[in-house]
Amino acid sequence: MAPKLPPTYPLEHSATTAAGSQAPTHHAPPRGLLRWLLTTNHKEIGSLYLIFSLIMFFIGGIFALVIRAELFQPGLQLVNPEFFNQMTTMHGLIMVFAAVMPAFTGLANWMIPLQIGAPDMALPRLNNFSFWLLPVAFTLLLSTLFMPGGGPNFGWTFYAPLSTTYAPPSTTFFILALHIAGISSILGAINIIATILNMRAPGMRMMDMPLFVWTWLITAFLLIAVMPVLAGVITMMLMDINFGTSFFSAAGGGDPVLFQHLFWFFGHPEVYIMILPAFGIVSVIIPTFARKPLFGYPSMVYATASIALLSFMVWAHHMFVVGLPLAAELFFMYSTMLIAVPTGVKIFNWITTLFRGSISFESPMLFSLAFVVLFTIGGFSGLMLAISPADFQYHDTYFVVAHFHYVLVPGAVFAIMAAVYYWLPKWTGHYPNERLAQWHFWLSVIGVNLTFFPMHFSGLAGMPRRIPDYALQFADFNMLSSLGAFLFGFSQLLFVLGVVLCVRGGKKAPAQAWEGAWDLEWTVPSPAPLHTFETPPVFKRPTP
Amino acid sequence: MRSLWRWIVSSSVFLSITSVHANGWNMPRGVTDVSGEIYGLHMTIFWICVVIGAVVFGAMFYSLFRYRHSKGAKSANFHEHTTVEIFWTTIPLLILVGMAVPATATLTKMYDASEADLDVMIIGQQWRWRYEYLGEEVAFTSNMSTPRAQISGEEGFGEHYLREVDEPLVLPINRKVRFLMTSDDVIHSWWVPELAVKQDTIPGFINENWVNINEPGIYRGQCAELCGIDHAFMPIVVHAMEEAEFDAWMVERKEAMKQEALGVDREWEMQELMARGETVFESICAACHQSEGQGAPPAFPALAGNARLIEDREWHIQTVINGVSGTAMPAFRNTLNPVELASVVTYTRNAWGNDTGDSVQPADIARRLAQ
Amino acid sequence: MNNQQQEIFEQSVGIRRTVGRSIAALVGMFAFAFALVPLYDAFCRLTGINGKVDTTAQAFVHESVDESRYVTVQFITRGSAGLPWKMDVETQQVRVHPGQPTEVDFTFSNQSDQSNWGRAVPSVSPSEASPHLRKMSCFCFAEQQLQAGEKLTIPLVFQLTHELPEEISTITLVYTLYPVKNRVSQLSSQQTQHAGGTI
Amino acid sequence: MWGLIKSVLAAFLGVQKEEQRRKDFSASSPWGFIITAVILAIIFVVGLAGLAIWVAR
Repeated sequence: MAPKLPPTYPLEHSATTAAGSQAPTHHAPPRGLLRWLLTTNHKEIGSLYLIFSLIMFFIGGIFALVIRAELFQPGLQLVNPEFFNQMTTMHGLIMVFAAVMPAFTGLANWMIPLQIGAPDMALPRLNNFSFWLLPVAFTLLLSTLFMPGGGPNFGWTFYAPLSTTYAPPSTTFFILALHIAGISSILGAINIIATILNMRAPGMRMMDMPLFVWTWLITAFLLIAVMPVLAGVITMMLMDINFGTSFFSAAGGGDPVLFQHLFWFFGHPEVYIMILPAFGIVSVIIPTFARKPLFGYPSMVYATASIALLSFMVWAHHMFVVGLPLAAELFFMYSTMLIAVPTGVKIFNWITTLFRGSISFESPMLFSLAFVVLFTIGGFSGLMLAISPADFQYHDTYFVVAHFHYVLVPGAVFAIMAAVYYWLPKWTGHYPNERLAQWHFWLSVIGVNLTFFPMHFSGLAGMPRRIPDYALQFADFNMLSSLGAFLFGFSQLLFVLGVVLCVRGGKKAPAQAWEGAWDLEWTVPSPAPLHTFETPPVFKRPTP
Repeated sequence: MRSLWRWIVSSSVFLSITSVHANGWNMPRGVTDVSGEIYGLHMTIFWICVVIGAVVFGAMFYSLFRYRHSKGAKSANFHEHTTVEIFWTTIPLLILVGMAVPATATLTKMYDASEADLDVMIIGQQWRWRYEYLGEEVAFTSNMSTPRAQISGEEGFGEHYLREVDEPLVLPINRKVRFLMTSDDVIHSWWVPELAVKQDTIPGFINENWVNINEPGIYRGQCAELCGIDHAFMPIVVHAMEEAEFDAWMVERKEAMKQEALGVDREWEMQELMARGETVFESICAACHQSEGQGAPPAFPALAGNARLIEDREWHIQTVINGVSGTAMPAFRNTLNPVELASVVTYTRNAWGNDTGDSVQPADIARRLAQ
Repeated sequence: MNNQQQEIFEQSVGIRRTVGRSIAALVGMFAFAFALVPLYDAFCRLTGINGKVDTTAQAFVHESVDESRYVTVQFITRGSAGLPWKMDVETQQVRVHPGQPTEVDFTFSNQSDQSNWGRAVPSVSPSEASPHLRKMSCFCFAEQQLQAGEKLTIPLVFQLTHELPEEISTITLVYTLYPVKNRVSQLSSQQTQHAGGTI
Repeated sequence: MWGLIKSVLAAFLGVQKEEQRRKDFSASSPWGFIITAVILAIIFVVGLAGLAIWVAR
């Protein structure tokens, strides 16, 4: 979602930092492709992550458009059901593991060192390695589409036994790809925790860090806790498929429901990994454009921590219809409903930050406001899904699809776009073209609502998930959704145009690009030179 | 001006939520007490969310509109007020408790499957449902009856496109029916919205659910858990009848089962077997082996011109009866009766140029099954 | 060392400590994922969720029989792909009192022309009842070998405990036959005596 | 000890005063908070499970 660093990037001289010490002497950095392959600079690696995520966002988007094109009308016009199942699976996998998570990791790599006054990440070489694992993992994953027997066709949640005994031969490649992507996320998380805990500028205590840094610290702890569980599950799958064990097959004494417990124990913290950084971004942007400090900073940090803790206790609300005993259903219903409290605290804090502020509506603010409104709608449908008797009617229908797309697309994706528009002046030294950004915003908002709002009704009316063809009573809703999907899909091209134009030129941006922005990254000149904070800055706490 | 536009967008979003009463848009109220209670829960919690949403978004848009920078609003500097914060944590907690109480009541009511009058076993198979009435000798498989031509667009759509079966599950009204659910291969999920019953069928395990239908009628649903290629093409049709009518149907159906069993002993003609075999092949085997028997290797082997099939008649029969473990080929002994098994084997041995000329008699299949 | 080098040194110590702890946490969580398998199995056996059944032979619990109520125990047998066996049960349904020991005969018949291995996987519904269904002798999960055309009758002796919840009046026990995949032949002879011995 | 429990409960609820929070963060080592938080989390889970089992009875 962000810039290709312009060739005119000032490479020769590294900015003399405040303390005036001369630039560190080292041989001229490698040029061209080798520079990007061997870079250990957190700014370049951040850009690599963001460019990779943008490409993957479009690949996942194309899969989504294939799905929506097939579902435009009843009847099979475009693809056979086998390929359709591969499309839904790959759309889910690419969007979750290759588009949203790397985008947040890219923003973290770029902004965390700048916001805490550190020269670079704690382990720069590990940083480079954890990025370059991603293209390997996802080229492998995408190549499974061309293997005999086709790519993974069992949904991004790959339930056993469909994903073990009845899976296509390419499933072992799918497992390898997920392992590599998992390792990349784990290494990224270790890097971020080490940086935040050890490399803050002197004088900056934990509670003075911007909220984006806080949310990423807690997300990194979630990653450390659950990525190994995903690695464990796919290893068990690998052993079931190739080495004749029966973890998940009833024939050998195993249990398919065990798979679902293990997967969702990883799965639910995973969806919080995808939304907590978005909370951080919005909590940084709204105070800037409301020209008012964030309301209840400690409560926001505590609420993020309690959401992370609760996310470990709710996993079986994805399994209400698998045949859980009554006590388990009640426990998971209560714990899931409790998550609405800290989330509510966050939303109320954002809105109170707006109250009696002085609000302007540049594109980052527009995206953040749309995030608050539409994410809250997703939150409400989530609360309805938490009621387990009602979930017997909602489960695995398009109502669930509408819920998680409302929290993911206007949630995570809008927050990423808001972050890019917000920090582009710092990265490139130019303001993004405001008119183009407005167009992109309004088309995206209309596209998102036109696509996912009718899904609430097709789900309630009884349309199950992951079906290539449907009965006639769902035809109108699906036609609307498909139109909205194409509108939303093509309006993202405006985003790419805006970013490329901003990298090339545009209105010059001063160091402090936004009037209400007071974090450390705005004390560094725009465009941010390759090496910043060589000598740690002195941090003065803003007078409360 | 801009925030006015935002207000129009979000209010239109809310207006469309509120106008959901038309039947085609919302969860069906259903024909059982439980489905009515679930509908009630759904609508109450939906309205609570709408009210909270209106209050929250109202406050938000008011601030956006009132404190616009362009209008020169000066920003106050307060950012800490714990009593307000405690207020907006306890209020949601109370609302949640208010929702949890009725939800718990409905859930405890749903989890009581004892003293049922009728037990029906529901078996999910790759891409059809099999129903067995426990204690009565009645058992049959229910396949989708929408012709493949409608799906590929050669023909126009029927009225119940993708939601019609050759033989529906027949249930009595006003009697508690206990469902015992399991699966022969992957996880499916048996779901009929009007009955508000949705339960995963797990291979190797048994799940239990129940229903007590209040009104006679035909209620349609379909599989709700991804189970492979034809996940969208395994519908469920429940035909609820008056109690007397149901008992008459049961007697007549038992009679039909005996007839089928009788039909096994007599000698079947070749073209009789071929005709019956073709219908069975079209509705069951074509999903994987395709209607011309070309299959989709490597997952689904081709049958037309399959050398092993043509030479080794015994292996062919054993494979169809007992299936192949670890593959998508089920043991059709659990799905088809001897007449259907014999005719589909005869059809595959003589169609698309295989013409082995030999036929398999239902009596031979019955002898193997009863051995 | 001036204070900048000192600070960088402290940072690298801190970084190494954080990385060490993160790796320990990672290994711990990976082990936890694998530990969940036996934990889940034990938890299922304890609470009986999912109809998991305790297959170890248990002693009789009660001598007294609770005449106050009848419980219907239904038996269902199902085959599965790849195993040419048939499994029949002597009676579809039995009405017993809690505490009353009962014996029901199950017959396995191998309908193919070569010997092969199979196993019967039990599952009980409702799941709350499975801790209360105690089996004295049971062929659950035991791997059996049947020669071509062989028939084998094994009794199931079970007893319902008094603590069976009131509202449960019908219990269904389903056996699903599954082929045993990677079976080494020389083990078979020793296994057959063992299977026979439990009666 | 009571202050420790009060702070952790506030963290569970997600609401805290600034100066109370500054006092908490000035404490010597975080381990006191971590252990109390783990214990309270376990108590919370067991309590919620107990409630569910009791209601399901």
